[in-house]
Amino acid sequence: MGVITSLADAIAELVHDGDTVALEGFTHLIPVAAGHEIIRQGRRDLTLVRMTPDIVYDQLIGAGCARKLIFSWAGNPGVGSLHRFRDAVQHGWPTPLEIEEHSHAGMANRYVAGAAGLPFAVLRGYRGTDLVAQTPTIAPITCPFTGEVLTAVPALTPDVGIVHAQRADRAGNVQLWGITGVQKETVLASRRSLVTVEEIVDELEPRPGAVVLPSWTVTRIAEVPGGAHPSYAMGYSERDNDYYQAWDTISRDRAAFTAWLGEHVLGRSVEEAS
Amino acid sequence: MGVITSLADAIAELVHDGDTVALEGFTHLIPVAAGHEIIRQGRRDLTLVRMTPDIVYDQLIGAGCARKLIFSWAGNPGVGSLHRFRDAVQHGWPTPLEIEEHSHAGMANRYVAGAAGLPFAVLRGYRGTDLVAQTPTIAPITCPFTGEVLTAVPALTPDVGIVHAQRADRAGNVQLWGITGVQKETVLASRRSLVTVEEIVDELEPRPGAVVLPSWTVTRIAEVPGGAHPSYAMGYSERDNDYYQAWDTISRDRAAFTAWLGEHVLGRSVEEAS
Amino acid sequence: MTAQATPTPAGVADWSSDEMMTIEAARALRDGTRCFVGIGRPSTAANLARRTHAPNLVLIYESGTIGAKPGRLPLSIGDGVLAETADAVVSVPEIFNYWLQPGRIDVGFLGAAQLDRYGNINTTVIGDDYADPKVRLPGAGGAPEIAASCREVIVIVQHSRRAFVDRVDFVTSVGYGSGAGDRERLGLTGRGPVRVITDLGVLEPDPDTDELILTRVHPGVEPEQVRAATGWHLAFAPDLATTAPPTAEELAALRDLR
Amino acid sequence: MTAQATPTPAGVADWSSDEMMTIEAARALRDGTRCFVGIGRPSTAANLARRTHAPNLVLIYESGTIGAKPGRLPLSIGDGVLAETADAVVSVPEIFNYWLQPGRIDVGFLGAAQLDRYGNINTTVIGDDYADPKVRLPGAGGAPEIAASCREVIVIVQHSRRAFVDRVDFVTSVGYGSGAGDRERLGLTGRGPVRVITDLGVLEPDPDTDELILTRVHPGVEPEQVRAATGWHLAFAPDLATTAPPTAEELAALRDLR
Repeated sequence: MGVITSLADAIAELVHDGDTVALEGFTHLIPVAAGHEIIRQGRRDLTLVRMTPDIVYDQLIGAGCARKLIFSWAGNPGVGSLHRFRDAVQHGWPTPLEIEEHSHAGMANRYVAGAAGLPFAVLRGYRGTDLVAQTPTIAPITCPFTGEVLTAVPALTPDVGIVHAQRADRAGNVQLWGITGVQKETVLASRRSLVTVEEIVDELEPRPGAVVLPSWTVTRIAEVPGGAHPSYAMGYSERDNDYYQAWDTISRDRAAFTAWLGEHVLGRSVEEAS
Repeated sequence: MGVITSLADAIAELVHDGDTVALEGFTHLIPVAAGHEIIRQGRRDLTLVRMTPDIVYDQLIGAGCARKLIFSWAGNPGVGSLHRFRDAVQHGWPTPLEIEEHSHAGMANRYVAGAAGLPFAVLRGYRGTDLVAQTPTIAPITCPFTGEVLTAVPALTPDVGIVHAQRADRAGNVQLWGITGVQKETVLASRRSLVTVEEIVDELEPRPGAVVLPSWTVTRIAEVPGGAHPSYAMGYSERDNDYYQAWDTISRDRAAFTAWLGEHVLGRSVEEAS
Repeated sequence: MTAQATPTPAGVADWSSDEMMTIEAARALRDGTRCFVGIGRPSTAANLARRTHAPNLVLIYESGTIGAKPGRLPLSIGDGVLAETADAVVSVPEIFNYWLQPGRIDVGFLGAAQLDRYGNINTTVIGDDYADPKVRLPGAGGAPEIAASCREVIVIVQHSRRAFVDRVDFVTSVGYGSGAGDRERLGLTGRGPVRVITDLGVLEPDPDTDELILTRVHPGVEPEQVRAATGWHLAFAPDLATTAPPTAEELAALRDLR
Repeated sequence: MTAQATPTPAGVADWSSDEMMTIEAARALRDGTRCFVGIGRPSTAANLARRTHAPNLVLIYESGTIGAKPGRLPLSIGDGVLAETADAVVSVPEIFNYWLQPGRIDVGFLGAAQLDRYGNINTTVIGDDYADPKVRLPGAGGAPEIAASCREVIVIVQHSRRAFVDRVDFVTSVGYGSGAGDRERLGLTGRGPVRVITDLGVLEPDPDTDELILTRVHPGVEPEQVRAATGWHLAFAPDLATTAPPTAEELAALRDLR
């Protein structure tokens, strides 16, 4: 538990073809380097889970790693569409992509149920929307005390949960701060987990707003400075907003995307890429 | 919202005869001074809610403020029984006390449901215990996806939620740290809320592990230094373990308790008592 | 969102219709209001309001930042400046469960790809077939529950027949469903979309039917021009008014923000 | 809990039966184990284990402190020293929902007012009538879900016919219910009470029936003496053994802790 290893070894050990894999990080601390390593290792038929599939999922989908996407908002934030995602959904390129679509509140609660060892979560949500008819993992549930009808969603329990954090200590305890999203829930809900970190330190001094994941809750840790780029790691890096803008052009065209993938992901080791 | 006032005014304004009132604080930050002010103001027929009714609830019950107790563990922690609670349950002194009994996990989830605006919460709990037959607010619920049977408990939505915290700023934002228990949930689940604080400061500098309740979530704030005594406020005071020991003797005897109440609560203003 | 260089009608002062829309949206936020803010125009408008007439506006972003006071316009919903300046930063599950769901938020601020006469919003797919869409949009995000649970919803969207349709292709977020009474039947606790602010004017629900009607036009815009840009026969309010033009202070604050 | 001055049997070294019980309970905790600790004897035993053979024991208290490393014996379940030394401090709902409920905790450490032959625990009422009890006890606290969800449960209780009853007056926390198979039927995910440690010896569930049987006596204790202090006809394990006496190191560490 909390074993420190290389990113390549961690992905090889934890992520297998056909797995359900969640890479989380809400704008902040997105584990992009881990996603690139999954592409480099050529994983296939993955069910990818993520509230906000953005650039790294566009890349995974365009590289043909995914069979299915479970999500609540698929876009390039502040820029526009995810062209590889759209191409997969609308034209089945490079492979057809099955989708299971939720709202943020529903996805967040699905992780909560997974982290809590419950088969489902209850929320006020979805009622009156057309999502109910399209998504089988949305069901009505009646309060046994008041008779009120609410909505149930099933737990998410990914085979592998991957997040990026600022730091870990040598014992494998992880610390992250700033916008912490659903990272704790993702790690706790997943059967296996990987945390990439900006740095490994001797001691995690307490910080305001920090979430700590004890070593025994994490399977593998890899030190990957800049591993969240083009998203950011508060205290370590700034968001690369130009990259998000540039992605719109690169991703619009299959050939441009394929060239980019060859040059920037497949043709590089993790050390070169970060 | 987050209006700063005196403890006496806050209790007079917020707590009415017949109300459901929750004073929370898990060993740490117990709002004892607020409980004493409720006794002084002679409130009656209260439904008192608390996971761990301890000395301050023994005092409220012995003083005749309560008609009903909703709880999960009623004892003098590390010492033994609550004698005023037992006298009320077993002999109806000074008035009969109805009880609604849960487990900690159930109570915590009832507050969560209240804070989340849901009518109920779901947990793995109570199954096989005799609590199910005695407590009507425990019901089975079936997962609509797996068919598994779990347990539902209804939301707690007290009329008044009262907690103690280390600090508030002049705008009425509240900050507490250390063991924070169910305090956030209590304030968010309650229709009205009171936070007593060790001190009011110009600025709440961020602290590791701190919970912040924005001003607009709190109805009234009162500065009551030492207001958690004999429990403690991390960074301000130590737990008075001798008081817990001494309470065993005082509370065993109705006359000794009544004398204590007259001398230490009824005969003192809040300023003298703290 | 960058300001558009749309030419303004002759005789009207030097501002764009996009600026008018954003300023009008900012004005809709009363001081002290708790506002759940989406990125893009809603965030620009909310931050403008905080710098002009509503310094105590409480900005809440779905990234978990409560009471953010950014000194510059945040570039994403999870911009570091939001966490650094917030009263509290909570997890994403908590922001939805403890803060949005119980109805603690006064105003939800949404955009839309399509919006219909009952204020229902589509951000999922264009086209009749969900499985084979004409255009795949980003999807729901936080919008369905913002639309359901905020006490009021304000929508900002550019006016066009493509966006303003008789019936949305997909109901991502419920406005008034198929009309008055539907929200109650669905158990939606908030009031629904009380105002739709566009680059041409302002639509509000008819008090009886909850159908969106034109209550205001922006300076220099003709009511018929708005009707022409709307995919249903847009009704005009009997007391149809004209929006006050942007003040110099509002324009300066908005341009400074961008 | 303070050490009792119970006289030890003649010929046995200078320790009390209470010390033997606590030391034996500490020994039951393997190093690296995640242990959900109640206050009183369980906390003393767990802290003793951490200072002797199990320095990497992970102490988890229901107050929300995970990985507490107190330098002195905590005086309450919410002692400040637990928060100050913990790897993480979480809310009380979180400790139950994210940490206990999913089965992340190896060992739950409980006490009992009454315990029956199937390891069911009563901490609620003594007497047949819940509404009119002979003795009102504190109630459930965290115990029902600790008993349900920890991978294993260890119970520490002083041996007497009053405590060890054929059937508890009230099932606060389920052991093996009415026997083998009941936990599965109830959907309880943990294994149940694998060991009951008393001041006289150690009881463990019979592998076939899950009835508690005597597997060890402490030094100087006769098996019949344990049976006489038990409210049902206590069976003896075929390989009934004797507990190793406390070592000088164990005793010194325990006394130093108190």
